[in-house]
Amino acid sequence: MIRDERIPSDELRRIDEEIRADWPTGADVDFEEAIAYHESLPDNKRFADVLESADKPLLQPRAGVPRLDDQIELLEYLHGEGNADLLPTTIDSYTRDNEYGKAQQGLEKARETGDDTLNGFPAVNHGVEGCRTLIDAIDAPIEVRHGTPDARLLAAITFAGGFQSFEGGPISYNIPYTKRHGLEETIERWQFVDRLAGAYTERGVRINREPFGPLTGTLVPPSIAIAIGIVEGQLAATQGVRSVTLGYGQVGNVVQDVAALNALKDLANEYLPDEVVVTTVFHEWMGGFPPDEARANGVISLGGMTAAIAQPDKVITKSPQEFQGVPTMQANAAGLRTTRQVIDMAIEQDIDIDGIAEEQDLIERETRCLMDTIFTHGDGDVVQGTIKAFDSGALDVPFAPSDSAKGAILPARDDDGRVRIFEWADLEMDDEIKEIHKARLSQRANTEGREQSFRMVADDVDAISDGKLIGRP
Amino acid sequence: MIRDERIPSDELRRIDEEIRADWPTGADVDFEEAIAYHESLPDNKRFADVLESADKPLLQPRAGVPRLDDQIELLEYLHGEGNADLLPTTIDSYTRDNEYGKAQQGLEKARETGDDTLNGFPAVNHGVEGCRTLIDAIDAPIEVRHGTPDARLLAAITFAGGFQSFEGGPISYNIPYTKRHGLEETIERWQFVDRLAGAYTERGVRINREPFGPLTGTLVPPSIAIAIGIVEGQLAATQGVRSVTLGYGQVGNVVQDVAALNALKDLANEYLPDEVVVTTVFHEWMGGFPPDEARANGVISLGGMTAAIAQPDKVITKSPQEFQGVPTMQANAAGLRTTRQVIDMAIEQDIDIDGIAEEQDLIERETRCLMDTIFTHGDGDVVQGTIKAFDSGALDVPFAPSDSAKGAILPARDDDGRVRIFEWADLEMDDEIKEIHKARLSQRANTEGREQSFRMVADDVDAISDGKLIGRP
Amino acid sequence: MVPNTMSQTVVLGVIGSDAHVVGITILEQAFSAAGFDVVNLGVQTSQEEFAEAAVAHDAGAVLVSSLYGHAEQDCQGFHEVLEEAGVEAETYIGGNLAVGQDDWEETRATFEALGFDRVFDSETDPEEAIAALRDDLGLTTTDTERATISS
Amino acid sequence: MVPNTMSQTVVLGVIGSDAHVVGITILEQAFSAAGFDVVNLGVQTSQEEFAEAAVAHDAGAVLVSSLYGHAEQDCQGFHEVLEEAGVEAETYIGGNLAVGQDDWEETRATFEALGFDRVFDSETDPEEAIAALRDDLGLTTTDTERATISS
Ligand code: B12
Ligand code: B12
Repeated sequence: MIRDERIPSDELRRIDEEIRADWPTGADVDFEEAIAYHESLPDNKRFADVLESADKPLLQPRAGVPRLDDQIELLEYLHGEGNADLLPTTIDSYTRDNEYGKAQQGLEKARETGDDTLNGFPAVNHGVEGCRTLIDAIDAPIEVRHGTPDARLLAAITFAGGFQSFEGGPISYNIPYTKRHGLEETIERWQFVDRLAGAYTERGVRINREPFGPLTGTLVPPSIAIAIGIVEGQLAATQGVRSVTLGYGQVGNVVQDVAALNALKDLANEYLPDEVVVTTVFHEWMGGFPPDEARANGVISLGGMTAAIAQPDKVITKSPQEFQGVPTMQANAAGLRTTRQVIDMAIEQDIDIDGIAEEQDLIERETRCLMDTIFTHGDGDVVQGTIKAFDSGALDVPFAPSDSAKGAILPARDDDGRVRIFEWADLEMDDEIKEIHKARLSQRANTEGREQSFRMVADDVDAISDGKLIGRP
Repeated sequence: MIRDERIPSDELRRIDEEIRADWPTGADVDFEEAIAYHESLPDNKRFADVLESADKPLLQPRAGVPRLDDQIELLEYLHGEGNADLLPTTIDSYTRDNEYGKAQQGLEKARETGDDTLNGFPAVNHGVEGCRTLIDAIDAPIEVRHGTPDARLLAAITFAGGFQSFEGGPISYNIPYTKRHGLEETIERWQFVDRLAGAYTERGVRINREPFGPLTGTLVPPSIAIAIGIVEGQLAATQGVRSVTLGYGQVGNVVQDVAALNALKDLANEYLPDEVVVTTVFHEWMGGFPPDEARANGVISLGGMTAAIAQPDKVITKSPQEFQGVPTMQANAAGLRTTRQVIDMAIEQDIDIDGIAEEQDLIERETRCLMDTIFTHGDGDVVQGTIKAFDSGALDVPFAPSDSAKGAILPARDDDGRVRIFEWADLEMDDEIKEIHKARLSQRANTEGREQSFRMVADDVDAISDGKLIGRP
Repeated sequence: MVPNTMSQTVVLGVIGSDAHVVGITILEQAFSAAGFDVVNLGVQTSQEEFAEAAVAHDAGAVLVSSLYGHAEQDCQGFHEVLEEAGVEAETYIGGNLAVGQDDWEETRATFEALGFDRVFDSETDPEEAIAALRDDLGLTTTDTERATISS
Repeated sequence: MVPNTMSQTVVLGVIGSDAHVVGITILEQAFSAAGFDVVNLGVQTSQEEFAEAAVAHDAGAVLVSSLYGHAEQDCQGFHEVLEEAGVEAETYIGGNLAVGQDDWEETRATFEALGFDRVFDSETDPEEAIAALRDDLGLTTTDTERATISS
């Protein structure tokens, strides 16, 4: 039975050898040599240090194209013209499915035709060498971003390739990203990823790990995102990770977003062991965007405004072309600059909004309920607790496509635009808190003169892309 | 000696005849027939009614091109694609100088070449007919926006042409817009404009009048803008105007901007006679813009956010191409849609920022000092008071190009980005208030480890276009 | 429950390894509310699973969704698989069908060439697709409405 | 005060009926700080006023600013007026020189054809113009710096 326990060294080595055999480029990974490579990197490429020592929110876009030279050009552009502080390398979907053969085909087709036939950078196919060419070329820290349930080979290659930050986790890269992978399976696989990051950490190369906070990106109640982030932080800590960045996706209500980021920071520091340095990342609106760049710029700016008030350590920006498809590099850089302008204009202002403490308190109480139920379900073991709580529905994520989550709860906005839970299904929660949500939602239903129903949820899903926060009839 | 007194009817008629002789199109104005034309207009073209009955901020862009058909196309586009609620017609600079001959040349060149050789719509040259073609074509209320010290003929023609809103005033279209026109002269001329608006009002055609609140658009302390707005409102009321929209240009500090809009509304209602319906207009940042559309979108969005919180009756939007030159109609519409998205996402939220009441209180105290000094200078007459207060420097506007103002005061931002007065020159103000400004500014100087100087002012002038709010060294 | 006529059953799913579920959740609700019987296969559905479900439920239409940018690869040979299984249903595809900022007309042509009867972009309102399907299946509003009322 | 050498006096103003004053306020301060003697004519300055001031102050350079989009019309015949008055100063123009979103190279060519020695866009940092003027007048930094110190 899998538990929250550190993978022993010999087991680490065994799995490492095994997974590196999955694709030819795995053979090029040499841990000792990789440590030496990381040690040779200048300070400004050390992800954890740069992030942890920043005195205002650092900006990071999303970006990945199949070919190495294009990826270099893209990141140089985002660094130079977009003024990004931290850079990403987003991995393609075939690699996420461990379909390295298909990724290879796509990469070759991309090389032949010049077209982007993959939706990201196939790092496994590029191998250690390819990754290092990228790391060497770019004068800033770079994170691997993906969505891979089984990211073991990707981690082995990208860590050896010089990346010092790796997004994802066993829940956050399972529940929103895949249908059939069991939680037990993804937890086991991510224990390896974290253990490998821990092995580098032990040797002084602190690999930053970032659970994917926004989950399904669609009206996720803050406490659910925070609880899952904390669990993934705990799992990573057990395996020796010492730099953890917990994430949260904007819901669009400024008070709730600021409160959530505050709660995230406070609770993470409380729940995670002292030796872990916790930072936070705020994702600009992750749900459906307006099909209009001008209006999308408004959505992005509201994110920038929220970031200026809450001051997370990092902000992941969106581009005005989010609705349409993978953005041009110009649009991607534009999203960065719009965000930067708003943050820099607002961050020195003294903007103290009423009601943040109350909302934060509510979010913290909810999160504790969820953490308690995980603890209880697992008899003190967070791995078993997580598996069983998802299984019983005591822990759940709205719009989860995964068979591992019930996906039975339904969120809706209250009259002030804060995300509440409309259908609780089996989610574990104090009755008193449920009453608060209920009262808020019935206030909205009253305002609108209609019943609470799935129609309301659907309207809320579309609201921001339709130009409003709340999906009023 | 000119005073704040209503122009008698026969005098009104005399001036009217006189100024209408200035250019051939003046002959086509027939007051009775014009009243009938206005009465024939549908409700949704009645500017004052539409504005005063709105339940959330209405959006209005700036726009004017020389040719009539182009102007129609432009306004239709801004209405259709930009979703503007209210439309503008911005007048060209020659007309503002009463150089109708040069405007005619420009218009003819525009007609021949298709180029926009004028920076606006020469309404006098287009005449009553031309104006009505525009009014008939557009399915929304339209305001005349200009910057004309002597706007008498422009008013006579555009009122008869069906426009029901007219921007400007004797101070706000003098001090920021022209060097040599005396205040006594512009007040006398605007008394006619207001009196004409009053004559229409008496007949049931309420012409909305909108003093130009932003003045020089560059770090104008709120109390100065408010005091001048109130004075212009009083002058208009005396002449029979009953719908007044007082304006204020964003300074970029959210607390100060919200406080200023609140103060504007409260003080206007207090100072202006009860029979005047007062509405407010918020201008998105009127100073130098960033030379980058992406960053400009951030500036515009901060304006939208502020409007969502303060909820003025109207918002004048900027375009992302503000820095560059007169915007394309696409960019103009984009500015509208970005603003709309931010407002609509934020307006239903409960965003109550601390410190707004205190800042509002300060602004109100300052404004009262200025109103008192005007009153004292004029021995109770606001016209004489205004002329004399500007003359003595007791009333002043920063960066005023006009010989009628000393232009000797200098603003600078405090450590929180609020606009304070750094050089008071002869501006009338309670010592206690001056101390508050001084303390705030020396706090900033401390933070920056430098002396207060013109350098600081210059840095603040450039700050937003350089990407920040405060011009730190 | 009223017995399903073939023409009123719709098989819906997200193809390939795409996990974007929100769109089909909305579509499921909209088609059901419009009176269709919806079989929602969820995300990450293979070509074979679509074909099997269409056969098993005697579907009048197969609605394929794809958001993540690999639709073209994922749909290669899809219509051959359907044909082999004997599926004669209408086939629609919708969502975000190409990587990047592409030209829509080209995209539409690509998917029509792959055999889809109709191709929808991501601005499509569910009501449009419903109207189109009623048309293609020769249903009147009342046919489906009756189904709703009696089901 | 040190006597002005012709080359260090700069006449500055906004031409036509343009009232944008902020730019020249900044320029005045920057050129003064750099050691030039600045005669600021303010806004809405006519061609004749520029010429008179240039003569009166024996100016080394005439700096014309225009923001409001009528620069081309306002500068027609300007160099003829200067010539008639016997002004041989360097002439610069800067600001926002055309109506709308025009092509900068075209704009520059237009104003060079009108006789300006240098044309600056509105992104110009005052330091650039100062450096250019030092160059054109054959001044070293110390020339103007000395002036500052001794004036
Ligand atoms: C939310 C979201 C996510 C969530 C999804 C959670 C979940 N499991 O559902 C998360 C964060 C997990 C995610 C992940 C990814 N995403 Co995503 N995501 C989005 C986003 C922001 C909104 C999608 C959404 O839910 N919209 C709301 C619903 C209601 O609308 P909809 O999906 O468009 O569906 C409507 C219509 O399209 C239409 N429709 C859809 N299908 C069909 C079918 C038929 C037959 C018909 C008639 C109509 C129809 O009707 C629907 C209902 O109105 C979009 C961008 C956007 N649109 O704003 C990107 C977007 C779709 N994602 C994108 C990408 C690339 C990814 C990733 C590959 C990248 C990554 N960096 O991780 C992964 C893929 C993971 C995977 N295996 O699939 C790209 C796709 C690029 C492209 N096509 O060129 C987009 C466009 C973002 C972008 N600009 O880059 N994403
Ligand atoms: C503030 C402002 C105003 C204020 C001016 C107050 C005042 N009296 O100064 C007000 C609101 C009154 C105003 C009015 C108008 N304005 Co105005 N205004 C602006 C704005 C927003 C900022 C200008 C500014 O102060 N910038 C800050 C200073 C520091 O920068 P600067 O002026 O560019 O100067 C720097 C450089 O350009 C350069 N420079 C300037 N001149 C020179 C000369 C030389 C030789 C050199 C080397 C360098 C140089 O160095 C300067 C210092 O760094 C600009 C748009 C923008 N830039 O963001 C529009 C803008 C200049 N205005 C414009 C217009 C059209 C007008 C009006 C005609 C329109 C109206 N609707 O009322 C009127 C004209 C009134 C008149 N008679 O002149 C247009 C011009 C369009 C064009 N050229 O195609 C602009 C670009 C806005 C737009 N996009 O439409 N305006």
